[in-house]
Amino acid sequence: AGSGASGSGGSGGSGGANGGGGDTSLTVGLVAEPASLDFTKQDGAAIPQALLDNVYETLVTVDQQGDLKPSLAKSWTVSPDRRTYTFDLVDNAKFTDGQPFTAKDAVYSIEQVKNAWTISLKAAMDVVQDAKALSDTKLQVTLSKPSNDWLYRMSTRIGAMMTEKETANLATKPVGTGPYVFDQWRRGDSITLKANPSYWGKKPYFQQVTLKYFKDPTALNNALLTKTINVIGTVQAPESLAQFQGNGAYEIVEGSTNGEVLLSFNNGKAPFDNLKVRQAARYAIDHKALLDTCWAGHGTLVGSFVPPTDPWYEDLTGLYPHDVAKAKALVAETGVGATPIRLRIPSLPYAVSCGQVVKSQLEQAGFKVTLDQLEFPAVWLSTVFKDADYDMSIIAHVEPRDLPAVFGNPKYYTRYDNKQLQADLAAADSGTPEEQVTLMKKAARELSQDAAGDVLFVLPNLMVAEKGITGLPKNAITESFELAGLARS
Amino acid sequence: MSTLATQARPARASASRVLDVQHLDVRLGRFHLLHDVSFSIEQGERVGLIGESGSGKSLTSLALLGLLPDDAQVSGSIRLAGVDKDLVGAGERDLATVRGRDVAMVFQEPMTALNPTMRVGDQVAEAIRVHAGRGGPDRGAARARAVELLDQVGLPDPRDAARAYPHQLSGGQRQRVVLAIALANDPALLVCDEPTTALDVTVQARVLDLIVRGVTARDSAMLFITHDLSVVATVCERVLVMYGGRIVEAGPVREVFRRPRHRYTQGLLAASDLDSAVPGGQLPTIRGTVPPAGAFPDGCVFRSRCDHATEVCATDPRWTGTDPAHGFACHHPADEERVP
Amino acid sequence: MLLQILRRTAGLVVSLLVSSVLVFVFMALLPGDPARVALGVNASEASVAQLRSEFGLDQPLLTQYLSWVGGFARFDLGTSYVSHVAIAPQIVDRLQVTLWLVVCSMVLALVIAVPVGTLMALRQRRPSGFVLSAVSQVGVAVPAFLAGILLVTVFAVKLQWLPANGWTPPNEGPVQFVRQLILPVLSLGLVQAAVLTRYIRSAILDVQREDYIRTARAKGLGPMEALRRHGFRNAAIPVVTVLALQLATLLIGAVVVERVFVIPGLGSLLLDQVANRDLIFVQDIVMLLVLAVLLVNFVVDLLYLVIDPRLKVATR
Amino acid sequence: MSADPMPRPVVSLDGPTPPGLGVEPAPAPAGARRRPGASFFVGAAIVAVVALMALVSFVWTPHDPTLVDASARLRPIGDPDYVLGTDKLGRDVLSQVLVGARTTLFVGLVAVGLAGLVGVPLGIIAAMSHRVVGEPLMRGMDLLLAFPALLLAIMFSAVYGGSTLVAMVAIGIASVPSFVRVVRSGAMQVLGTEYVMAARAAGRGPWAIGLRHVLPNVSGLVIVQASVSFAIAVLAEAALSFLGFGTPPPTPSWGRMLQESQELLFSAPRLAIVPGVAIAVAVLGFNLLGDGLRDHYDPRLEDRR
Amino acid sequence: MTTPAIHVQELRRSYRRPRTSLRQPGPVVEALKGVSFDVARGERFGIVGESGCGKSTLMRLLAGLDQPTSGEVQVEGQTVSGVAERRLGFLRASLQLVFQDPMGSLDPRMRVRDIIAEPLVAQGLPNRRARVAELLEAVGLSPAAADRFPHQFSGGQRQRISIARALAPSPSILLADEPVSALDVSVRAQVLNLITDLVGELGLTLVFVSHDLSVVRHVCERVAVMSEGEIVETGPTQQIFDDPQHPYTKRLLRAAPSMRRALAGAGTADLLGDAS
Ligand SMILES: Nc1ncnc2c1ncn2[C@@H]1O[C@H](COP(=O)(O)OP(=O)(O)OP(=O)(O)O)[C@@H](O)[C@H]1O
Ligand SMILES: Nc1ncnc2c1ncn2[C@@H]1O[C@H](COP(=O)(O)OP(=O)(O)OP(=O)(O)O)[C@@H](O)[C@H]1O
Ligand SMILES: [Mg+2]
Ligand SMILES: [Mg+2]
Repeated sequence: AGSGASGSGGSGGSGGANGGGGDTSLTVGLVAEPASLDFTKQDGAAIPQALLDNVYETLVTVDQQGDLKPSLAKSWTVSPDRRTYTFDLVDNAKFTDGQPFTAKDAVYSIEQVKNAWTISLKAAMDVVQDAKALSDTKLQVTLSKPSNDWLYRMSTRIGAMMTEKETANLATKPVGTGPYVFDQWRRGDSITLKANPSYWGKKPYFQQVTLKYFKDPTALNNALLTKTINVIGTVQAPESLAQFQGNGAYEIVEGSTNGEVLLSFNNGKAPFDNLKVRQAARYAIDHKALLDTCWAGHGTLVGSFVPPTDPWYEDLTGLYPHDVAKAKALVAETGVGATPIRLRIPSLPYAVSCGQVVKSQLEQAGFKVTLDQLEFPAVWLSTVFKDADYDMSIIAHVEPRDLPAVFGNPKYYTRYDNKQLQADLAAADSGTPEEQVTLMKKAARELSQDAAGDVLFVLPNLMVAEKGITGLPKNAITESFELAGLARS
Repeated sequence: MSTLATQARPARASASRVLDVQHLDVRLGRFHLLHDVSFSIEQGERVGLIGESGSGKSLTSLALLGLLPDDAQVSGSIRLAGVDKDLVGAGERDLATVRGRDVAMVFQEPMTALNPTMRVGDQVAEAIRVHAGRGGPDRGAARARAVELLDQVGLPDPRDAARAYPHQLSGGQRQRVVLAIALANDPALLVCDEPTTALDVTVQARVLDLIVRGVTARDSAMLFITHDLSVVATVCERVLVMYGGRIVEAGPVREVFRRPRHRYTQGLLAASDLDSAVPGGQLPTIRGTVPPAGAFPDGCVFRSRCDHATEVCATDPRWTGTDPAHGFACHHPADEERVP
Repeated sequence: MLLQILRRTAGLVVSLLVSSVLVFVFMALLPGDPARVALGVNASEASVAQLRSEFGLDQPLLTQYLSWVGGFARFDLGTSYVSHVAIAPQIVDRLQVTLWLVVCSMVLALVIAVPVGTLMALRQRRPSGFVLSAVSQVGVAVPAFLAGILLVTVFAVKLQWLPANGWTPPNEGPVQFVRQLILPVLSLGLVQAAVLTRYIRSAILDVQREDYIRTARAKGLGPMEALRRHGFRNAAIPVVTVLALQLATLLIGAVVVERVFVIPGLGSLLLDQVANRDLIFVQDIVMLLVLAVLLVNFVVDLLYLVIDPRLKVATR
Repeated sequence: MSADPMPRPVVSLDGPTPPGLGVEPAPAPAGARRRPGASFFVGAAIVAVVALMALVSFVWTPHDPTLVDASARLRPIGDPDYVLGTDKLGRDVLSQVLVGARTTLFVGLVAVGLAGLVGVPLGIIAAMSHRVVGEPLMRGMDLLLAFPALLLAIMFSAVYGGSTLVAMVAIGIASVPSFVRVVRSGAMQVLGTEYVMAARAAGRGPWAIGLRHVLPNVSGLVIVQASVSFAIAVLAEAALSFLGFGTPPPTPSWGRMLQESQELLFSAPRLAIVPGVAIAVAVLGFNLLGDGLRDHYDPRLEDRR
Repeated sequence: MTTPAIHVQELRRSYRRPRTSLRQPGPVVEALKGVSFDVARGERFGIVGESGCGKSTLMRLLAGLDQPTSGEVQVEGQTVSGVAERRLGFLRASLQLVFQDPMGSLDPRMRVRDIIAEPLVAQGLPNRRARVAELLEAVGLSPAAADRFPHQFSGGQRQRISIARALAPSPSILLADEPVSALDVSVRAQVLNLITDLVGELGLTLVFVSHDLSVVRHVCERVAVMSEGEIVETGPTQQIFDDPQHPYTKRLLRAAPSMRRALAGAGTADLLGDAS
């Protein structure tokens, strides 16, 4: 699971009635524009943000509480050995090119992920041993081993249901079964979606939605202030919220995301292979002050690598309270203050801003820190992520439930190799949902205690909308920005 | 044009007086560059203005055309025949109608005096059309007249020459074009500021001849500026000698050059007369050099270089002579009998 | 004349070839494997290799170069590594946007700078000239993006007269197009005007010192008239050079203003593709920009032949 | 005579850059040497202040410019502890401005130094051996001129990573052609003079002529060009910082301060105004200095007797 | 007879102009079309001719500052033409130049001391300080002048500095290319006096170029008249002036305005020869 760009969009939950009059077109301002529309070949969070749940649908989806709920699958059953899933599909869904959606398409989609997709996320589908259509509406998937995670992943982009006929057009004209049809992409500017007139489910309120991209957070704010857009999908400059606060014309939505801003340590080599050094760093960080300065106090302090919306969330901020004295002692003890630590951050707003705070705080505890800003994505990905040529970095891990991906794999850039943790994670994945929660809690605590990294905070879901736009999801805990639920009152 | 209607000359001046300069003073910045310059020129008369570099000759000529820099402070009076306003203090528009029509100028540097991006014929025609007013010649007629003028100033193949750009002509040819422009409107006064200094002697001879013929044919007056005394002697009838922004001596060429009275004129003549010097021998000189603007002594401006200077020279020398056209300003004038 | 044109054309062709080599070699140095960037960090070696061969990245550099240049000559700019779509139409699209912006700003700059620069030269020693000169000096010192930010803050956000940003193609909404164009054109145009004003002023001052202007005045032309008939054409020579160079370099230079006003122009496209490490795309854009500069210079050279008769015969 | 009849601008312009011209021809009394005018003194004063700020910052700043202090965020101008207030990270703005002057000077010195070190010798060599070396060299410079500074800076940042040094090396390289042009045409003029002829007749070799006659006599042009290029470099750094290619944190830089102030434009406009004014004034200073020096050194204005 | 100071044999120099057409190569300008003459030691030799006739080109060739297309130049018996500049040390010690432009021939960024000492430095001669003082005195400038810059002097004074520099390495030959053309008459007289004095005192060979006939006549014993790259007439000065043979010489003499003739009533028409 690659770590994506800063904060993702919100996901539409239920609700949002077709009420009120007014304009039925909507423009949403977002930050990162996709480089392509084909998420089978192109990484990055921007493509599913625009297309998933809007153009493409999945069998199951995640609600605001983080629980799975039906989508193209009306219901499903799991065999006692937890390896066979049988899905009961809706019978009235149609692709926007007119063909009906059947279990065959689901089988095709699943097999495509295994065979044709090239992005790294496809690995989550490896566990599938076999998928077959029992009838047009019955799909059976057999896994090679039990995995709670697989079903959850089916709510992400790899679960997107596609049709074989349109495979060639993935990059230019995506076709799915969703409430919206892809209309046009003005590169460098916006993507326009139109309501799907023959949508099988509840018809969306907005007939046309334009996703407009702004590289510059200030421009994004200005666009809302001058009514060029109706909604700011992700506020990139939380300081600027002030201008919307206390203004009756705007509504601010503040919730949570699953983007953990991680101060990552290179656990694989000196000095961060030493627990004491890692602990020193954790004690040195004043999380409250950091959140206040670099993200204007918005966001959640968690103390572990679990966002508050996950079922196994626990507040672990007490494990490493801010304690400069302790940090200093540990620095002195380990002698780590003698050599400079390379804090190599990506050129992303939160990282740049937090990086300077972290540097300053670590230095107050006796660390020596050189701050390198690496161009994101290209340089940061190859230097830090691929080659692990770094001591510390800061990145938001925005994929849902990504603890196993980030700390369960010793080859990952965190280079964290903890056999016990790996075993716990495997057990959690194959156990019952209850076992999963227990074991994940254990893993998260173990991870935090071992100071494998320091979660600075969890990114808030910050949106600003014109007064009267309803249905904006409070939490952004999926890969998509679900538009169908939005309406104007 | 209407503002400057032709009028009878003031009664005192003779009917044929073309230019009358009275007490002309020019200051530029903190420098007082021309002092009380007075002279006049009659119709058909050719007057030379000589002096070393930096003595104020060009300033005088520019003043006559109202082309001094914007920030120059000018006082005194400059009157032109046929123009009822004093050129000193006249507005830019009034001056513009006078320039090129009543008084025209030939500049020193023929290389740069012409617009490099315009055909020379057009540049001559422009001079005609500027003053033609409404009923004047149309473009074609002006061009034809330009060719005629170019012919008059002795350009071979005037028709072709008119179509040439300045860079395609030689220095002498260019100077003839400049002359044609100056003569285009039969000006009452032609001012030539060192028109042949940049030319070879043989070319100079021809251009001088053309100038003299041009003004004679038009019965124009001419003010001819040069530092070459023999040229003045050849071209002019009367001469004004300038030094330190003042006219120090004036009179008919033969008289002044044969019997210079001012010590400056005397020195200038002696130094330039190589013919009478012993070959390879010592030449008479004026000691020192022309001081820069503002560094001339008061009293007699020449006293800092004059071998005859005494204490009395610290006072302004009186103008000796009947009128501004004839006389000198020197406390110790040269002996009248001495002939160089 | 013909010789001059031929000589310059040959020069242009050689310059283009040399710069294409430079651009290509430079791109080959870019760190970050384009295939890997396109596929994401965890992509398998196999899929990277597959993409590399799909785009011919495994060919020898010379082969890659030749096929690129060959394509460029036919205006076939290839297919993007990242988005898998043809590049040429995208560049044309963005170029149009930038051209609107740049050309309108330059026109605005000229409309302001010619009279103001001339006035500054004519009033050089008067208070009005001094004030204009000071204003233009300050204008030159203000970064264009700062001007843009200030304009947005005042006219869009505070006064709400004009949209803060965005771009609508002229055929899709002419009114909106104009409204959105005003502020970016102002911020680019005003700064350019300040720059140009100073060039024009000094060109006019230079020309005014020339003897032929004095000759013209001695003919009886007023100062403005003399300048109009004799000065402008000669002053145009240095000014046209600057203008052309500005025009060409603004194609990329406008990127800061594009950023402020969220305009999908060529500069922004370049930045995006650099970020994407879409090598072939970047290469094409850079080459196109270089082509633009060289072409503009070429045209200016030809223009000189028209403006300045001295150059028709190469005497010196 | 110069073989280059084409007037070319002295600077290559990327977007908003200061003009390379600005001659203020005042009438000079012949013989008197021109004294520098007001623009020289104002420009020199501004530049001196910037230099002074940079120097002072080495020994003293009111606070550590990179020290983050959550308890002192967004203090207003005139705060008793923080004269120019603090930014959102609680860093002292005045200290950053002082240290930022260092960056500004560094930026200019690198760009101008590089352009000058490469451009001046090349220009002189191109003039001295103008058939063999000069012509090809000048064609090469024309070609380099086709790569606008901003483009080069972006490309360089992509290859070598975004840093002040890299960006300024790019700006410096992009400024080389202007130096070469200016120096070459100046050197051609010098080489055509009779004093060079006299030096040759005196027995001076080409090296001595290049060093003793050409170099000193083009130095005026070089200084003028340098101050103009300096201004260009400062503006370029600001533009690059705005685009995210400029000076990376935590090094204080006016360009980056301006860029970081964006999101607070409404609540704390001072954070944009302070570095904005600093940049504009510094650029103004270098431009004025350049103009003043140009007046002083303009060969057309020098001593016409 | 001893070897002449300067021996010039069939000297040619042509310049190629850039081509203006595709078909023909650029035109060739023949600045010198086969010039031959000798200058005896101690002689004062004048060259007159109009602008562009090749006078300066000839001077440059004599001084070894340019290479002839063909022909030979010998100075004091040694060949100068075709010899690389760095092997002309002997020439630099024996032959020096004075130029026309009193400002342009002095490096504005050098002090007078360094200007005058330049040939000494270049040729590695000792006692520079003393020599500079000596030279300044010889050309009538105060010793204080050494520390000043050229722009602080008047035209005539600058020409004196120029002469001092030329005399620094004690040359036996002085080439003067229009040394007084840019000066006022009064100053011209001063400089001419200085040159004739110095040439006489030091026994120099003088080659003096001018377009001004009266100056050449005053200074030189023998004169060559040049026209369009050729010497059309040579002879003792007095003879040439009194009895010119070549039509060009006649025309030249007639065209020069003269005070004496003018005062005798000659007008501009009298300046023109039959030719025009
Ligand atoms: N614009 C000006 N500002 C100040 N002083 C000036 C200006 N123009 C000329 N002068 C000074 O006025 C004096 C007279 O100058 P002018 O040009 O009239 O001399 P001139 O007699 O024509 O000399 P030349 O023979 O060199 O042409 C000189 O000392 C000159 O320096
Ligand atoms: N470097 C050169 N390239 C081309 N042509 C040249 C060059 N130098 C001289 N000429 C030409 O050679 C001819 C003679 O030039 P030269 O300078 O010797 O004349 P001059 O007699 O000294 O003239 P002046 O009196 O104007 O100094 C002229 O036609 C000139 O244009
Ligand atoms: Mg004069
Ligand atoms: Mg000559």
